[in-house]
Amino acid sequence: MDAPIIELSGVVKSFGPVSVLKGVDLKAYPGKVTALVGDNGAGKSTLIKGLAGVQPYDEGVVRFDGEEVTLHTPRDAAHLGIEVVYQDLALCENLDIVQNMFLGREETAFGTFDEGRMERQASDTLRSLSVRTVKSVRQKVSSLSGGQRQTVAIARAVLKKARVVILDEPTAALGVAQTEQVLNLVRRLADQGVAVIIISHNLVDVFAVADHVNVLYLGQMVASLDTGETTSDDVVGYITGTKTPTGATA
Amino acid sequence: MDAPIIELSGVVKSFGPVSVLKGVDLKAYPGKVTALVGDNGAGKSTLIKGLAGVQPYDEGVVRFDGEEVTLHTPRDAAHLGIEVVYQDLALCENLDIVQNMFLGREETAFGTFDEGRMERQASDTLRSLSVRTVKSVRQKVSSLSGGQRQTVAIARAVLKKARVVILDEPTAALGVAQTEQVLNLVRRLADQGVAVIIISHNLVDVFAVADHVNVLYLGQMVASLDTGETTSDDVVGYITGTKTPTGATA
Amino acid sequence: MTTQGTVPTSEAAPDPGVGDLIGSGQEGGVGDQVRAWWQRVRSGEMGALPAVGGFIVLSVMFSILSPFFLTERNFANLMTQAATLVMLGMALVFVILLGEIDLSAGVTAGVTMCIFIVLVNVQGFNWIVALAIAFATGIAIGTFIGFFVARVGIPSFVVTLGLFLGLQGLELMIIGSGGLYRVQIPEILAIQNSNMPPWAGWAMLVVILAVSAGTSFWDRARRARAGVPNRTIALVWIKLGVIAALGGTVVFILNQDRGQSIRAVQGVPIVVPIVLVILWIGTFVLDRTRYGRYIYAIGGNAEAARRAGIKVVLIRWTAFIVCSSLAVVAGLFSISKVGSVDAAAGRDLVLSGVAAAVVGGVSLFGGRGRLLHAAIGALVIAVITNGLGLLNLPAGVNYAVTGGVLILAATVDAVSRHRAGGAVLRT
Amino acid sequence: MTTQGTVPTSEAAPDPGVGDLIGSGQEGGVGDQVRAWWQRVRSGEMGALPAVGGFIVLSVMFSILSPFFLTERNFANLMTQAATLVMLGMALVFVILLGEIDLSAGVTAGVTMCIFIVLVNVQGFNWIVALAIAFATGIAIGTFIGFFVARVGIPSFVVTLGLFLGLQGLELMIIGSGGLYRVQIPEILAIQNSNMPPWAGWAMLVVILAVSAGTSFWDRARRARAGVPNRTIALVWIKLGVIAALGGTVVFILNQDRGQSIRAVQGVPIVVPIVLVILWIGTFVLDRTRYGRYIYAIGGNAEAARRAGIKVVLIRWTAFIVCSSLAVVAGLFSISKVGSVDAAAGRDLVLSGVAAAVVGGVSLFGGRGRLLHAAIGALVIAVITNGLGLLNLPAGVNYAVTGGVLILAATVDAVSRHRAGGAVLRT
Amino acid sequence: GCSGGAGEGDGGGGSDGGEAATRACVILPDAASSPRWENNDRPYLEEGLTEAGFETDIQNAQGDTNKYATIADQQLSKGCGVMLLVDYNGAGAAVAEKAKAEGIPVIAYDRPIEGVDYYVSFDNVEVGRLEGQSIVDGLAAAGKDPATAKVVYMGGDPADGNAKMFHDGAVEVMEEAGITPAAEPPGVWDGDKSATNFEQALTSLGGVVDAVWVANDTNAAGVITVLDKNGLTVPVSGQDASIAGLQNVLLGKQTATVYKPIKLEADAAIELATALLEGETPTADQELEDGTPYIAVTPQLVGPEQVVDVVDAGDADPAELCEGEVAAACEQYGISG
Ligand SMILES: Nc1ncnc2c1ncn2[C@@H]1O[C@H](COP(=O)(O)OP(=O)(O)OP(=O)(O)O)[C@@H](O)[C@H]1O
Ligand SMILES: Nc1ncnc2c1ncn2[C@@H]1O[C@H](COP(=O)(O)OP(=O)(O)OP(=O)(O)O)[C@@H](O)[C@H]1O
Ligand SMILES: O[C@@H]1[C@@H](O)[C@H](O)OC[C@H]1O
Ligand SMILES: [Mg+2]
Ligand SMILES: [Mg+2]
Repeated sequence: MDAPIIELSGVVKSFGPVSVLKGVDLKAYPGKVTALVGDNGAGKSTLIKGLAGVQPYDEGVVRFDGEEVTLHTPRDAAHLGIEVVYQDLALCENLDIVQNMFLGREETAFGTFDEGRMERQASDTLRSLSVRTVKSVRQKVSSLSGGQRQTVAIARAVLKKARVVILDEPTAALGVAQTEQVLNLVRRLADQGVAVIIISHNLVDVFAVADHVNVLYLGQMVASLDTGETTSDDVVGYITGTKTPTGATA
Repeated sequence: MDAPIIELSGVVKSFGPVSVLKGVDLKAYPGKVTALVGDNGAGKSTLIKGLAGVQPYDEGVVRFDGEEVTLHTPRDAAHLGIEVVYQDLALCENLDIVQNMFLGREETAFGTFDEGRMERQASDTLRSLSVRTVKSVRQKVSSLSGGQRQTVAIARAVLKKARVVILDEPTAALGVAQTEQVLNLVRRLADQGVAVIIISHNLVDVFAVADHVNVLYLGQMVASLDTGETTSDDVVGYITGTKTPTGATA
Repeated sequence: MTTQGTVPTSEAAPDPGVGDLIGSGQEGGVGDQVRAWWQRVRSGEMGALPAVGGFIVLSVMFSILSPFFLTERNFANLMTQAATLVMLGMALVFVILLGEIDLSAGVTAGVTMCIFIVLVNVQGFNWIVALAIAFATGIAIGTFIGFFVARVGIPSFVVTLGLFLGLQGLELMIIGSGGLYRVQIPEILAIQNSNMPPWAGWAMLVVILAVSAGTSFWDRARRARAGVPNRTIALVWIKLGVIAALGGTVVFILNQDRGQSIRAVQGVPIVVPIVLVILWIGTFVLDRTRYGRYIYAIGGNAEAARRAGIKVVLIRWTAFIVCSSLAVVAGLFSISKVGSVDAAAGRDLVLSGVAAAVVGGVSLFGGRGRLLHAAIGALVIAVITNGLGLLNLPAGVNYAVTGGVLILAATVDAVSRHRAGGAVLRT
Repeated sequence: MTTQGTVPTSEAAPDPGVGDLIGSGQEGGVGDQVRAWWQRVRSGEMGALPAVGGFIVLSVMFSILSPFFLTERNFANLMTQAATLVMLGMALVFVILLGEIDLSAGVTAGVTMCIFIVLVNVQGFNWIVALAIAFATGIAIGTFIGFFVARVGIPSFVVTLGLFLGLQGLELMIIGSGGLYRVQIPEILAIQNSNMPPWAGWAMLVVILAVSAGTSFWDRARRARAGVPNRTIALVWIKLGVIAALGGTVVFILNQDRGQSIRAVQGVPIVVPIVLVILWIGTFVLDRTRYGRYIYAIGGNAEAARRAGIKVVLIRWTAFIVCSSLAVVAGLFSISKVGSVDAAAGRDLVLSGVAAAVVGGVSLFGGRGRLLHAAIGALVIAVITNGLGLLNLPAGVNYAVTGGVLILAATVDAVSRHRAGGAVLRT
Repeated sequence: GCSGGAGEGDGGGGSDGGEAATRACVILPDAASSPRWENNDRPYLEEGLTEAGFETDIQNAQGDTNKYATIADQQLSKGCGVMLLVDYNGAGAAVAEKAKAEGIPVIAYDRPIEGVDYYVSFDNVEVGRLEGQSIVDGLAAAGKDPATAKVVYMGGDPADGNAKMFHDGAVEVMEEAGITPAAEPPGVWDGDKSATNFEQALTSLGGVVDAVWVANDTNAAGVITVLDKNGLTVPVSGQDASIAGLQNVLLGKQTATVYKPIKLEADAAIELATALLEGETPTADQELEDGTPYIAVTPQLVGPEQVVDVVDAGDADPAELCEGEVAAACEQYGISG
C-alpha cells in the first residue's frame, strides 16, 4: 500500500468543559476511499473540521505527504489541496448557485469575472450529479430544496482538482438517483488518485464505496478496518459500543 | 379504513416564476403512517410546509376531519394538533435544548417557568431516542452535532400529544441506533392513533414503517400506493420518472 | 397552552430514575461548579465580566489621576449621573435582543418630559395626572414604532430615525415661546437629588437578600419536586454572602456623610432602589416568563419562533412599547437631575444608550444579552464622563479621550471574549 | 487560484451540448425576459424600485405644492444638494453590505476637510498636497476602524461611536473654539458651483452610452465563447435607448439657461460626472471583481466565506478603508457646497447616510444591496429637504414632516416588498 | 473673495419682476442652541416684514450646514429681494456671496458673516460682558474677594461661534476684576451634560464654589439643580430670559439673565431691509473689523427687579412665570399674572 497522504496522530480537541476528541489517529491514502463512521456526537465532524483548518485541534500531529503541517485556517487546508463538503454545507444563501460553487476560486479574465465560463462549468458539474429539478444555475441558494443545496456543496468540492476530498454525510438529504451518482463520483475520484474521506451513517453505502472504515466512539478511534475484512454487523457493534477495541463483545 | 384526518386536493404553489406544486392530492389517516417520497426538489417540503401553515398554498383545499380549514400560520396548524419536524430543523441556536424543546409550550406555575419539570421531560424524551452523547440538557443548540440537533427537533415534536405528526427527513443525520429508535417511535405514535406523515429518501425505512406511500414527481402526485402492494423498485421507478402514473414504464 | 402529557417513553427506555437523567450542569459540588463556570468563561461565555473588568481598570486609572475620584461623594455622584443612561440602556435591551434598534428612545424621553412639565407648569395639571399622560404618550410612541416595524415591516433603523426627527419637531412645538421650563415638583426632584434615610438603605439590602434567598429556595423546591438535581446548596449561601458583602459596602459608603457644607448629606440616593426594582422586574420577565423567552427566541431565529407558534409580530410590537415606556422613566431621571426641560431634551442620549448595551455585552444582532449587562455597560460609560470631569481637560481633548476610552473599554471586552473563544473568524 | 480543470464528467453524463445546459435565466425573447423580470419583482426582488416610486410620489407632491419645484433651476439644485448624501450613502454601502456600520463616516468627512483647509489656509500648503494629506488621513481613519473591527473584533457600532466622539475632539483641536475657515480654492468650489459647458454634457452622455454598449457586447462575446446562452440582443438596444432618452432629457434640461440674471447659467453641474464615475467604478468592483463578490459573501455568511478560503479579516478591514476614503469625497462635496469648515463639520451627516442606503433597499443585516440603491435613497431624502425648502414651514413642522415623510418613503418600500414576497413573518 | 459663485452670474438680481424683489428671505440656524429662533425671531420677523410689505420666506437650517446651503438654493431659486442670514457654523458666508452675486443685499442677523452688507445684532461680546458683570457684582454682594473666589466657567458648545464671543466678553470683565477660573469643563449647549460636568467640577473643588459663570439659562438650570442638591446658593449667570431663567432669577438661584429683547433686534433688521430695498444706504454707528457696518442692539441685564420689564415687553407670560413656588416672588417684585 502507498504511503498515507494524511496521517493524524493523537488528536485532542475540547470545547470548554466538553472533551470531544481524546487522542485520535487516522490515515487516508491516495486512490482510496476511507470511511469514518460513528454514533451521533461521536466527534466525526469535529475531527474533519480540524483537518479543514476550520477549528484547529488542541493537540496532536497532522502529517501531509509525510510532512508535519499546521492547519490553522481553511486557507492552509486549501493550499494543500484539501476540499471539504461540510455537514452544514456552508453556503451563502444570498448568492446564486454559480457564485457559491466558485466562491474563492472565481474564473476571471483581465481581473473581472468570466461569468459564461463559470456558468458552463457549474451546469456541467451539476448535471453530472443527476440534478434535474434546478431550473437555473442563477437561482439563489436560499430558494433551493435541502437536497439541491447538498448537491451544490458537493459540486463545489469537486470542481477543482483536489488531492484530498472530505465529505461529511454528503448524501444525507439526497434522493435515490442522486445518492447513486455521488457514490459513483466518489469511486471515480479515488480511481483518479484522490484520497477521499467520507462520513456516513449509511453502512450499505459505506461498504459499497469504501476501502477502509474507521469507527469513532465517544471521541476515540475504536476500530480501523478494511471493508473487505469486516461486516456491517461488526461495524455496528463498534459504533454502538457493544463491541470494544479488544474485539470482545460487551 | 377510517376517514382521512387530512385530505389535500388540488394544491398549487409557485414561487414567482417557479411552479412547485401543480395540483397535488394527499390523504393521511389516523393510526397510519403515510410516507411521502420523491426526488430532490420534487416539492415534498413545500407540500408539508403548506400543511404546517408556514407557507400557505396558492390554491387547493385542505380538509381536516372532513372540514375545510385554512392554514395561514403555524398557529393554525398547531391548534389542529399538527406537529412538524422540519427538514431545516428550525431551532433557535441561542437557546438551550430544554428551551428549544418547550418553545411556545413552556410549563409554567404562577406564570413563571417550571424549569425542573421541563428539564425532566426533556431528559426523558431524549433518552427514549437513544441519545447518549448529549452531556447536559442545558447545552446550547449551537454546540450540538448535526444528529443531536435533529434528535432535539424530533423530541420537540413528540413532546406534546398531537393528532398529526409530520416528519421531513427525520433520520437524515441520525446514526444507526437513533434511526431505529425514531422508526420505533413512528410506529408507536401510529399505534396510539396519531396520523404520521413521513418524508424520507430511504426506501428501506419507508417500507419498514409506512402503511401508504405517495410519490411526488416534479410537483405532481404520480402514485399513491399501499406499501403491502408495491415494491421498492416500483417506487424508485415513480420517483425517477421512468414509471409514469398510467403504469407504463418509460 | 399546557402540555397534555408526553408520549409514554417507558417502552423504549428503562424507567427513568434520577440517576439516569441527562445532566443539566447543576451536578457536583462547589469545586465542580466553579470549575465549570471558569471553563464556560474561558470558552467565551463571559457575559458582563469584561465590562466589569473595564470598570475596574477605569476606576483605578481615575483614582490615580484624581484624589477626588475615590470619595464617598463621587461615588454617590456616579450613581445619579449613571442613572439615566442605565435606564435607557435597559430600555433598549428589549429591542436590541430582537435585533432591532430604537434611535428615538432619547427623544421619546425628551418629548414625554416636555409634555409632562408643560402640562404641570403651563396648564396647571396635577403632576400625577400629567405623569400618567406622559407615560401614555410614551406608550403611544412605542405603539407607533411597533406598528411600523412589526406589522408593516419597515427596518426599525428608518422608522425610529424618522421619529427621532419628528419628535424633535414635536418638542419644539410643545415648548413654544417659554423656551425652558423649571421642574418644580419636589417628588420628581427628589429622585436624583435626595437620599433615603440611612436605616432605609439597610432595609433595602435586607429586602434584596430576602427576595434573593426566596427565589433561590423556591427554585430548589420546584426542581426537587420534579426530581432533577439542584446545585449544591453552598452556592446559595455564597451568593447571598456576596450580595450582603458588596451591598453592605455600598450602603455603608453611601450612608457616610458626604456633605461639604454644614448640612449632612448621607444615604442611598432615591434613584438607586428605583433602578434596582426595574432591573429586578425586567430580569424576572426576561428570564422566567414566556414573554422574555420569546424575545430571545425571536432574536435568535425569528422563523423558528414563528414556526413554534409564537406571535412574533405581537412580541416585537410590545417590545417597542416596553422600550418607549422605560425611556420615559429615563426621561424622569434626566429632568430630575437637570431640573428643567427644553426643546432639545434627549437628543444626544440614544447613541450612548446603545453603546452602554453593547459595551456590557449585549449583541446588536439579537438573542444575546441581559439587562444587567446594559446597566454595567452604562456604568462604564458614565464613569468615563465622571472621571474626566474631575480632570479639567479642554473640550477637544475631552472628546478625544472619551472616544478613545470607549474604544478601549470595548477592546477589553472583545479581546477577552476572543482570546477565550478562539479567534474563529480572524483569517 | 485558477482552476486546473474540473473532474471529467463525461462518463456520468452525455457530452454536454448547449441544449442540455441547466438554464441561467438568460433564455427567451424580450417578452419572456420582461415576464421573468416582472415575476421576480412580484416575488419581492424589487431592488430600488420602491425608492424610485417614493421619489416620484414626492416629486409629484412637491410640484403640486410649489410652482418652483419643477423648474430647471431647482432640478440643478437637487443634483448638487443630494451629492454629499449620495457619496456618503455609497461610502456606507461597502460596510453595510458586511453587516457593519460606520457612525464616524460623517465626522471623517468633517475632520479631513478641517485638515485640508487648515493646511491650505493656515499652513499655506499647495492645495493638491493638502488634499492628498486629507485622503491619507481618511485612509488612516479607515485603517484604524478596520483594525479594531476586523482584527480585534469589537462591534463596529462601538468603535465608530468612539471615533465619532474622538474625531469631533480632533476637529476642535484643529479648528479651535468658534473657529471657521473659508474655502478659497476655485477648483474645489467649482465642484458644486460650476457647470460643464453644454457640449460637455452631451459628450458625457455619449461616453456613458459607449461604455454601456461596450461592456454589454464584451459580456455577450465572452458568454458566446463559453457556449452559454445570451439574453436576446433586443434588450441591449432597449437598455441603450432608455439611457439615451433619460440621460438626454436630463442633459437637455440642465443645458437650459436657469440663471435669473443677465449672465447665463447652464450646463450639467461638475459634481454629476464625478458621482457617476465613482458610482460606475464602485459598481464594477462590487459586481465584477473578487473583492466585491467576497464582500457580498461575507455579508451573507461570514463563516462560509471563511471556509471558502476568503481572507475575511482583510476584506472587512479594507471595506472600512474604502468607506472612509469615499467619505472624504463626500466631505469635499460638502465644503464645496457650504463654502467653509468649522469645528462641527459632518456631525449630523451619518444617520442620513445610513437612512439613504436603507431607504434605497440596502439591508442593514448585510449581503443585499447595491451602490445605485444608496444613491437613489439619497435622492429620496434630498428631495424631502429640497421640496420642504420651498414651502416655508416653521422648524417644528419641518422636523415633523421630514420624519413623517421618511417613514412614509420607507413604508412604500416595505409594503411593496411584502405585498410581493408574501407577509412571511407577520404572525 | 474668491470665485465661489462663479457660475451664478453677478448682475442685477431679482430681475425677474417685482414679485421676487419684495420677497424677504430669512435663514435661521437651528432649534436646539436656543428656543429664541423659532419662538421669538420667527414670529417677530414674520409679522414685521409682512407689515413692511414683504412676502416672507423664513426657514430653519435645523443645525445642519448642508441643509443651510440647500435652503439658500431654494430661496434663491424662488427669488429674494433681500436676505437675512443667521449664520450656522460658517454656512452663511458662501450663501451671502451667492446672493450678492445675484445682486441681492444681505444682512447678517445676530451672528457676524464675512462679506455681507450690514450686520444687525445684539452685541454678543457685550452679552458675555453682562454675564461676567453679574458674576462680579454677585461676588461683591456676597462679600467675596474676586481674586480668591472659586469661580467655575460653564461655556457653550465650542463649535458654536457665539459661544466663543460670550466667553470672550465674560472673561474680559471677570479677568479685569481679578477672577481666574477654578475649573472649566468642556462647553456644551445641553442641560444634562452641564449638570454632570458641573457636579464633577464641584467635586474636584472639594465642594467649594463661590460663583458659576454659565453661558445660558439651559445650562444654568442644570448647574442650579446641582447647587440646590448641595444646599449651595452662589452667583450664577445666564442669558435668553427664558421662563426657567427668569424664575430662577426671581427665586434668587440665578443672579441675572441677559435679556435680548428680540423684537428690537428684529425691528432694526426690518427697518434696514426696507431702506435697502428703497435703494438707500443707511448709516450705522459701529463697524466690524472688516468694515461691515454694524447696527448693534443693546442687550439688557435682568435681575429680579427687571423681570417685570420682560413681562411688560410681552416676552414672558406672567401666568407661566408665576406658577407654583414662584408666585410669592412674583408678588414681591410686582409682577401680576
Ligand atoms: N422560496 C423559493 N423560491 C423559489 N423556488 C423555491 C423556493 N422554495 C423552494 N423552491 C423550489 O421548489 C422546488 C421544491 O422544493 P422542496 O424544498 O419542496 O423540495 P423537496 O421535495 O423537499 O426536495 P428535497 O428532497 O431536496 O428536500 C425546488 O425546485 C426548489 O428550488
Ligand atoms: N462548539 C461546541 N461547543 C461545545 N460542544 C460542542 C461544540 N461543537 C461540538 N460539540 C460537541 O462535540 C461532540 C461531537 O460533535 P460532532 O459534531 O463532531 O459529532 P458528529 O460525530 O459529527 O455527530 P453527527 O453524526 O451527529 O454529525 C458533540 O457531543 C457536540 O455536542
Ligand atoms: O441665545 C443664545 C444664542 O445666541 C446662541 O447662539 O446659542 C445659545 C443661545 O442661548
Ligand atoms: Mg457531524
Ligand atoms: Mg425537502
